[in-house]
Amino acid sequence: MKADPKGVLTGSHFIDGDHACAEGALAAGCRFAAGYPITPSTEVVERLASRFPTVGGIFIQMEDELASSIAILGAVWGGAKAATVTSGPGFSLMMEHIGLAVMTETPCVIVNVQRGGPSTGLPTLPGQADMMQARWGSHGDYEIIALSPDSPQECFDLTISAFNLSERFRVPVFVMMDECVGHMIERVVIPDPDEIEIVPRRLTDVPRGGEYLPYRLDGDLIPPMTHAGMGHYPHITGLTHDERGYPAMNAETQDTLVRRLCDKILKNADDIIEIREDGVDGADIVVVSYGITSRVCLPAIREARAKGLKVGWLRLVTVWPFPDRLIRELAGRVKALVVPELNLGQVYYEVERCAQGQATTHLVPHAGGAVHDPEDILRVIEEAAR
Amino acid sequence: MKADPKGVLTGSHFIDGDHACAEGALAAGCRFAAGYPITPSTEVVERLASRFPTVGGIFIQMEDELASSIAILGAVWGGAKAATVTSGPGFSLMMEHIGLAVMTETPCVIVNVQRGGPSTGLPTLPGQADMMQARWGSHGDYEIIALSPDSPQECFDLTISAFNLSERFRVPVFVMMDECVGHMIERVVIPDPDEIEIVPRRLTDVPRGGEYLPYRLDGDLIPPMTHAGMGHYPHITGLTHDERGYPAMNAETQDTLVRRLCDKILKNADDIIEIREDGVDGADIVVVSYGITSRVCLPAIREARAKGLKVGWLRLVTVWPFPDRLIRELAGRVKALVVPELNLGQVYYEVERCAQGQATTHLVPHAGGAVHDPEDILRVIEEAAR
Amino acid sequence: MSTQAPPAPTCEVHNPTEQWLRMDRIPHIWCPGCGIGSSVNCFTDALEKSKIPRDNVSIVSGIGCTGRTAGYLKLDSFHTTHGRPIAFATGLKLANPKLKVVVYSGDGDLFAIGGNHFIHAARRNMDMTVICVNNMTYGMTGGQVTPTTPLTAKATTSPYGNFEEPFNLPYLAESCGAVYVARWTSFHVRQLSKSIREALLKPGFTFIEVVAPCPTLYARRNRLGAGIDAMKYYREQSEIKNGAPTRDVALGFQSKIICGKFVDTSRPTWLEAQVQQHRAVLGDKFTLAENWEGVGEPRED
Amino acid sequence: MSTQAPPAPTCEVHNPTEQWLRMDRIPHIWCPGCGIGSSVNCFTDALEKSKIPRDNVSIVSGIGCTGRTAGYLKLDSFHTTHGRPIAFATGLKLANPKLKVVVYSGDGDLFAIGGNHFIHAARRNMDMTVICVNNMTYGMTGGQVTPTTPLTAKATTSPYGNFEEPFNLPYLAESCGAVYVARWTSFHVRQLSKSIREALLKPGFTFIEVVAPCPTLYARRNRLGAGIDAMKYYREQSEIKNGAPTRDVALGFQSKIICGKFVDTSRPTWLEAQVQQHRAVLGDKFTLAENWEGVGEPRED
Amino acid sequence: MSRTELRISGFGGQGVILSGMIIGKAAAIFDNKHATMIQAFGPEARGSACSAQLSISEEPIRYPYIHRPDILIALNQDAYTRFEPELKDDGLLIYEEDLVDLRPDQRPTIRTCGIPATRIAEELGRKIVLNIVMVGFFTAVTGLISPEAIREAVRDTVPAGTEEFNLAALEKGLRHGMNVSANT
Amino acid sequence: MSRTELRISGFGGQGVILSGMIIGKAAAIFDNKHATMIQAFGPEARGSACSAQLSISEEPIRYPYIHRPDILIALNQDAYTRFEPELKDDGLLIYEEDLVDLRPDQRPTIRTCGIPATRIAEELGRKIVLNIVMVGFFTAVTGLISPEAIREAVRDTVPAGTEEFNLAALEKGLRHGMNVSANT
Amino acid sequence: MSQVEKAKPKIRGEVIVDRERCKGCYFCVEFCPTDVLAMSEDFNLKGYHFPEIIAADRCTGCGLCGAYCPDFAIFGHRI
Amino acid sequence: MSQVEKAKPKIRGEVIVDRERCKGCYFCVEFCPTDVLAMSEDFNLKGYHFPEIIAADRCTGCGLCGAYCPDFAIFGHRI
Ligand SMILES: Cc1ncc(C[n+]2csc(CCOP(=O)(O)OP(=O)(O)O)c2C)c(N)n1
Ligand SMILES: Cc1ncc(C[n+]2csc(CCOP(=O)(O)OP(=O)(O)O)c2C)c(N)n1
Ligand code: SF4
Ligand code: SF4
Ligand code: SF4
Ligand code: SF4
Ligand code: SF4
Ligand code: SF4
Ligand SMILES: [Mg+2]
Ligand SMILES: [Mg+2]
Repeated sequence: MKADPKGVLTGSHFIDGDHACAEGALAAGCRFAAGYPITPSTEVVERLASRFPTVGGIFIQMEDELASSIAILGAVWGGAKAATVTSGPGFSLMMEHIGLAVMTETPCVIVNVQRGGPSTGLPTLPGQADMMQARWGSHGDYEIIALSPDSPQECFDLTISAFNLSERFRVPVFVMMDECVGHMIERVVIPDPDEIEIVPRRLTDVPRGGEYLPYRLDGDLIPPMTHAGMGHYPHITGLTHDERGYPAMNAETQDTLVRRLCDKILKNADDIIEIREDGVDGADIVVVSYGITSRVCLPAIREARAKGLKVGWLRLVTVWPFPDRLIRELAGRVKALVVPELNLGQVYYEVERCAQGQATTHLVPHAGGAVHDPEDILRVIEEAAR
Repeated sequence: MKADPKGVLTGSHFIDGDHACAEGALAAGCRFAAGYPITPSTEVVERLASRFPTVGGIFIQMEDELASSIAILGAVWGGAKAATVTSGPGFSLMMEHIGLAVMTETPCVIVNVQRGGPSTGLPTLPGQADMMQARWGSHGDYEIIALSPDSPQECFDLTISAFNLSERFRVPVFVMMDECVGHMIERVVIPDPDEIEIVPRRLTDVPRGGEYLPYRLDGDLIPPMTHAGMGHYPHITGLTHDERGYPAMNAETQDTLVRRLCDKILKNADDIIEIREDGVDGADIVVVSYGITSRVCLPAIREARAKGLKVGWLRLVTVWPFPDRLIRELAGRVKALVVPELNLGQVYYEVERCAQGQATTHLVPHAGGAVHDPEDILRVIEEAAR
Repeated sequence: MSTQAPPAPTCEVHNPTEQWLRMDRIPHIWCPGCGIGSSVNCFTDALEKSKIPRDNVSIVSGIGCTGRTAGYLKLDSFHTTHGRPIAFATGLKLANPKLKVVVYSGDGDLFAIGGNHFIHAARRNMDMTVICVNNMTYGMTGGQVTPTTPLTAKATTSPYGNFEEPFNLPYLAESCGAVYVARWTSFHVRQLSKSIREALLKPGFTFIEVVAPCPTLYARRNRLGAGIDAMKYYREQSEIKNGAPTRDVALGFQSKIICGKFVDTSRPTWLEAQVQQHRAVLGDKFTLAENWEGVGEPRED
Repeated sequence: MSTQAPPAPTCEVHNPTEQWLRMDRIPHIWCPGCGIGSSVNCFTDALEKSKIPRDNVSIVSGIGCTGRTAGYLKLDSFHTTHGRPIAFATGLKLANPKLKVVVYSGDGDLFAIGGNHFIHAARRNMDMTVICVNNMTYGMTGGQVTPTTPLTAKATTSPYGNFEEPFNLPYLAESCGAVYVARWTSFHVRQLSKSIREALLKPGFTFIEVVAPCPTLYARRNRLGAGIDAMKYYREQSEIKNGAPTRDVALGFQSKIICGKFVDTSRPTWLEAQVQQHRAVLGDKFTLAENWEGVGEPRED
Repeated sequence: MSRTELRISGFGGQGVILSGMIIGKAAAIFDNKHATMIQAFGPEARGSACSAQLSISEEPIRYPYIHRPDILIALNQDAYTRFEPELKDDGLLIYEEDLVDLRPDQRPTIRTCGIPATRIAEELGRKIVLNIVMVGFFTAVTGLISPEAIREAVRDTVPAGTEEFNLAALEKGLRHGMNVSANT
Repeated sequence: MSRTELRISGFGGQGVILSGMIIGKAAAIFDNKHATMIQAFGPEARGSACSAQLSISEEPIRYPYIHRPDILIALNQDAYTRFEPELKDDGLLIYEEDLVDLRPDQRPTIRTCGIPATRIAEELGRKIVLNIVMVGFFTAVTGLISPEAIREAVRDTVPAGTEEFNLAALEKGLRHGMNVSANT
Repeated sequence: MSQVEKAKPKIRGEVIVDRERCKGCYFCVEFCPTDVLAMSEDFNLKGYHFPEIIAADRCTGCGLCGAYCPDFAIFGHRI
Repeated sequence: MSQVEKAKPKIRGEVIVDRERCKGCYFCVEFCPTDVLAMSEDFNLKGYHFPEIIAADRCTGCGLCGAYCPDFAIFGHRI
């Protein structure tokens, strides 16, 4: 499906990542957003608040992030594509509803513009320390999708991808920005609507009043949806439920349900995962990075190459599901993996895990509040090369 | 320091893990608890509500878990030892305040009696799928301590340990129970008060009105505390702060602060970590487990041994900080590590990471709602042996 | 122990509630004499009489015994998280203004953990009907104290008697701006049904408190007998005072229960106000979503 | 651009507020003409006059411009999370009943995200004084709409004018059971100081709303001029009506501001009620914590 | 084998959990054995079926679950139907005589002892002590627990003020059990 | 080198970010170059020092930070003091003549161009366009951006209704810059 | 409402009990305005007493029993 | 309060300005009841106008200027 022209601001814009993200949502067909202001993400909802009334969308500033994160789920069941936007402290408040979205298979997009944490931390300064939280922050077992843009253009593009993936897999998708990318201003090219591919909601074809089972599979691991008002009377619950959607509290139903919820992501991982690379083939050392850090590490790689080291650059556009297989294979081919991130080790642990001792792994930690000095990354590359 | 006899119900009791946990808190000197009912943890607060008025303690049922989890922090700064108790959905709501407790270095205990998730899931049935959440559920970088009892007796003992560790390291400590252990009834022996070792709060010796810097170190990585009313006028904030406790929003202060907060746990990991083992020396295969699963795996190990396999049993009493070094060394000595847990892979990932490919690692997953059939564990042990 | 199993009634007539129920989930989990079931009869009766097409009605519950209501009704039904049904309902309503959204939940759900959403939705005059079954306890989790437990009543977490002043729910609702506020007990089935019907048909935030027995936990712990004893108490101790000032209708332990319709007023709903404001300021640039036709047009009431 | 730097005043007399401030943190971050600073003068003056020893006073703030207050006061001071200062204060107070606990925070913090804690603490008559600097916007995050933004006022997230009815804070506080409720503007420095003093000295949940300018965001976006223009508006458009029914004191955009002490009543605080109930039921088994002496004894007020 | 595994089952309100609790306490606290009890909660812990697993052993109990109990105490038909099949072939079935009809093809290797516990309790004037009667009966017919221990356990467990009454119920059960034992 | 790095600094209210925005937009949108701007927010983004980093390049810009700018636009003394040292030795310093006093030992290798932007703006009747004057001046003295592009960028950026006024300010700055260029 | 239109001297009704669904709460018996019902001595399969119709002719079909019944086990209607 | 006791015909006060702390909000000038203050034409180092004392003898030391000043930059007291 092509994008609805109403929401698409075709043209070249010199805007920051937050604004680009809002435009991405609009282009993706998002027509409902509930949010609660928090630096450095507020510009996203501010832009939506000002743009929505002109395209038939609704922004509501809810009383808090708990409310925002469940209001969007309500809106989705009401028929909208919906998103909420926040930053660390607000993200922490959304954890319960991430679980609800997973359990009820409610497609939605949650944007987290990461700042320095923990707690109130560094409200206006960057961090990348909510990456594991995106994966593990809600109770129970589940899988989600998380994308990490490294430019305003990607804030636009990946927000569209996020909506598309959420619709395809009926799962909450996180756009894990960081303050740098959120506040960085660059040219963002918004294509014509008919160049923007949109995944429409996959609705059941059971007619009004027909016998619709909300969680009956239909070919793949993802059941088709319905909306309130379509005459299907689904029951939607966060309790463990059977294919009728009815609570069925026993280990068997749990096993069927929770495994499917994970499998629909894990078994489609290859299809979901996007990476970018440069010079990875034949490299001895690969720098694995994401978000702003994938740009910050470039001078270090350039320098290292200039010094004769064979250094590859691998960027995780998709951080979750983690590219286990890819990193495992890569570790078998290289000497070392270097992971700079604006945290004291998060995605690094995944790299370490997948490397399985085949390659050495090297974290270049940073507590946040700024970006790495490329020198620090260079130093670790050189160490790793030794 | 010895336990205050007022709270210690010396003697043998036939009680469940929830009740034992409450008695552990009382014995540890906890005199304030804020909670919000949730199955299967409610018995803990119910017992506290009934016991506290007789020992000069206060229980307050707050309006929600957000409130409970910060009310205890207030109580700690008011001079009390304090705890809150919850289960999955409530735990998800506490994430923001875990970050605040870490950042302000407020000693406190949070009990999570794990049920089946995600979302409302299986309210009355067991799970162990909040383990990673305990480690990563709040935004930003931090380290905490998490203990995992496997019997009512340990619910008592480890709750005392939790309070003691929280005071030693000024960090929130989690008692990660599971529904099985919480509702299992066994003999719990509560010793005489003078056999119970209690770590008192380490308060500053700066006199009233003297110049007290809330985060000035004093020999180790853990600054001495003060309480409201002691005439020190500390400023306590969740913002990145300097040793005066004043907000200082820059990367340098962030680095100093956040690294110390992590280091005080990581550098003392050997001191903190407790494990139990049986037959690990000389084993080919070691089953790594925690909580109820460490008891459920026993028939499988017995059977495997009967079949001539050299199988060791390793139980993580402390799950966080994770015993990296121990598992790494172990992986160097054995053929395989088998990890049964009531989730689809959480602590397993840590084992896989630390094994570094030296030993094979095998997850025995279970979606929760019941415990493993020991046969399933046996099967994986046998597979691993091949 | 039991007589021979009697034949199921064979007649063609059916319990009028049944058509609104997911009969494949009956019998429900509620205890003997629990008041929730009675309130459901009133609700379905009101729905019936309101003539609102079934397909346009959504029911949203939180977690609790009352929260299970959504799961028994053959409507688009959502069983959300504890305390958050109003916030979910807000999104649902705004995404599809044609829906009549009903929030059906317990006192703990709506007023302990969910209190903030209640007061904000009332303030916003968010278009929904909130029905609170107030059994003065947390039923689902085993009888803890709630923000509506009367003073001195016992609960598992107030084992020596509650000493916290409860909310006066109608007063709270009115002070936040609810346009319709009523209280009935589960004894007042006719009045309750009528009130629910009025609320369903009224735009804006409408609130009905249903005082109802929880014999298993609240009543047992307070030695108040079975459900029927609660019902007799309601019969004897209720006083209907339509239009009573809400500040005067607080409830005490086994005290008189003032029932009635207390507030019935009118102001623009959130959606109406939004459309009006945006249309006024943006003029032609303002775009109405496809499914909002008529929203923000003048209405008579 | 500037005249020669003048010598710092050398006299011995000091600004009376200074002794209550962490002077090593002054100048503060508040903008020129921001009303928060004026309210701080009133607070410190009230503290001084209340004669409560400094060591017994704790101040708890949430996150926001107003939330920075705790950090500037030389008191035991806690800067918590957004919306939660009242819940933190509850624990603080209960762990050490000797403390006078003051919550000082903004309208967004206390009534958007923090609304639930407010209504519950008021209901419980939890012993604390809550001072809300109501600048009708989220200052710290750049001027978004709040639950107190008047209708039609512009904010970054209501760019075409606010269409959500705001809370009437005194009415809300009263309906939940606050024992002392007053509203002043930052123009009413004398009355505000007196009110704060009364509130500090009164057991139970006491609430003071301080309407104050945010020239940088709220006023600028609404073209209302500088701080001084807001102050003149307060001077001209305020009407003092002590004892006014709280339901009648709602605020509109640049409308008349009803100020005064609206509620001044008395009932047992949470701690008192707890001690009384437990003592009555448990008798000798009831144990008072060491630091609660006197709590629950009859008091005169 | 030093471990005895026991399932107690009935419907909510019959005091299933409490009876397990008392037996377990008698063993673990007053007879100095080891005992582990697992409570099975229905989704809502009210009304419906209710069951407890209890292991009693001379040694510490590590694996706490039971799959093939040595003893089944069935307080209603449902419990019998559901759990009798898992009872060991040489197991013992103790049942509420008035509420359980044994199947005609009941495995003959299984020893069965019925007691009209509800009726006895009603005769005593309070139906709710049927579980205590049953506990007494169990004590007598199994000999697993000493009568002194079970008396202590009852005294220690029931609400203050009801001790004597409950002990009377216990004695009824014990006596009934002695007779049955004698009879078998 | 195809990349030019630029720091703009002053205090909040001088329109630092907006001027960076306009220059960047002129380059990226209307001159078809690449431009990346990084905004540095103070803790509270109000009042205090304010600064932007802007890179303009013929190639796509990957590493977005600047350490040794080619050009510094200093709108107040503080900005000059803080950022002049990091300016490249052959860099260009553009400054608000009335608000910045150059140090007597100002590095001679650095080209300096001052403009009384505030005064010019005040003469135009609105002090707040000082940043637009400065942008015009910058355009003229650096030649980095075409005058057409900068005009488009101003038109596209300033609030509707204020275009003409801002363009007038821009021209003032441009003209002032031409003269200076001519003079140097 | 149509039933009311024909102003019959005595309104007749019918009450139908699904005794297996009944949980014996007694509401219908207590609140039937014309005392049509009484609690049976017998139990249903779940072990609850259930209402018996002791005076069918007194039933006005007012529907109150059904409105009260929390278990959807009884209802009355006009005939 | 001691100052009030000596019922002097004219209450005298002193006002002290810390001009570098001032942010030029004008509150003190506007609300001084006896018009002791006026905004200076000059700027302080931060670039703000600050209050000048134009009629020290009119100061009653009422303290209002200090009570208003959001920047703790002025205060008046009785002498
Ligand atoms: C976040 C969270 N906290 C706590 C719970 C546990 N819980 C489930 S229902 C309930 C109380 C229900 O009380 P109420 O709303 O009054 O409903 P009732 O059962 O009385 O009808 C609680 C505390 C939960 N599910 N989620
Ligand atoms: C959980 C969370 N959500 C959002 C924020 C962002 N935030 C910080 S202050 C603030 C609003 C402050 O407004 P108010 O309380 O009115 O204080 P003011 O700044 O106006 O004095 C917000 C939304 C946060 N820090 N934490
Ligand atoms: S526990 Fe109470 S509220 Fe819940 S179903 Fe039973 S009687 Fe009703
Ligand atoms: S932004 Fe507003 S509230 Fe915040 S300091 Fe500035 S004027 Fe005050
Ligand atoms: S009201 Fe219903 S459940 Fe109650 S006794 Fe009558 S038929 Fe049975
Ligand atoms: S329909 Fe009315 S009259 Fe007939 S049995 Fe029911 S309550 Fe009684
Ligand atoms: S009130 Fe204070 S900040 Fe304002 S002008 Fe006067 S001295 Fe300056
Ligand atoms: S103390 Fe009073 S009279 Fe003196 S300058 Fe200040 S406001 Fe004016
Ligand atoms: Mg309830
Ligand atoms: Mg505010």
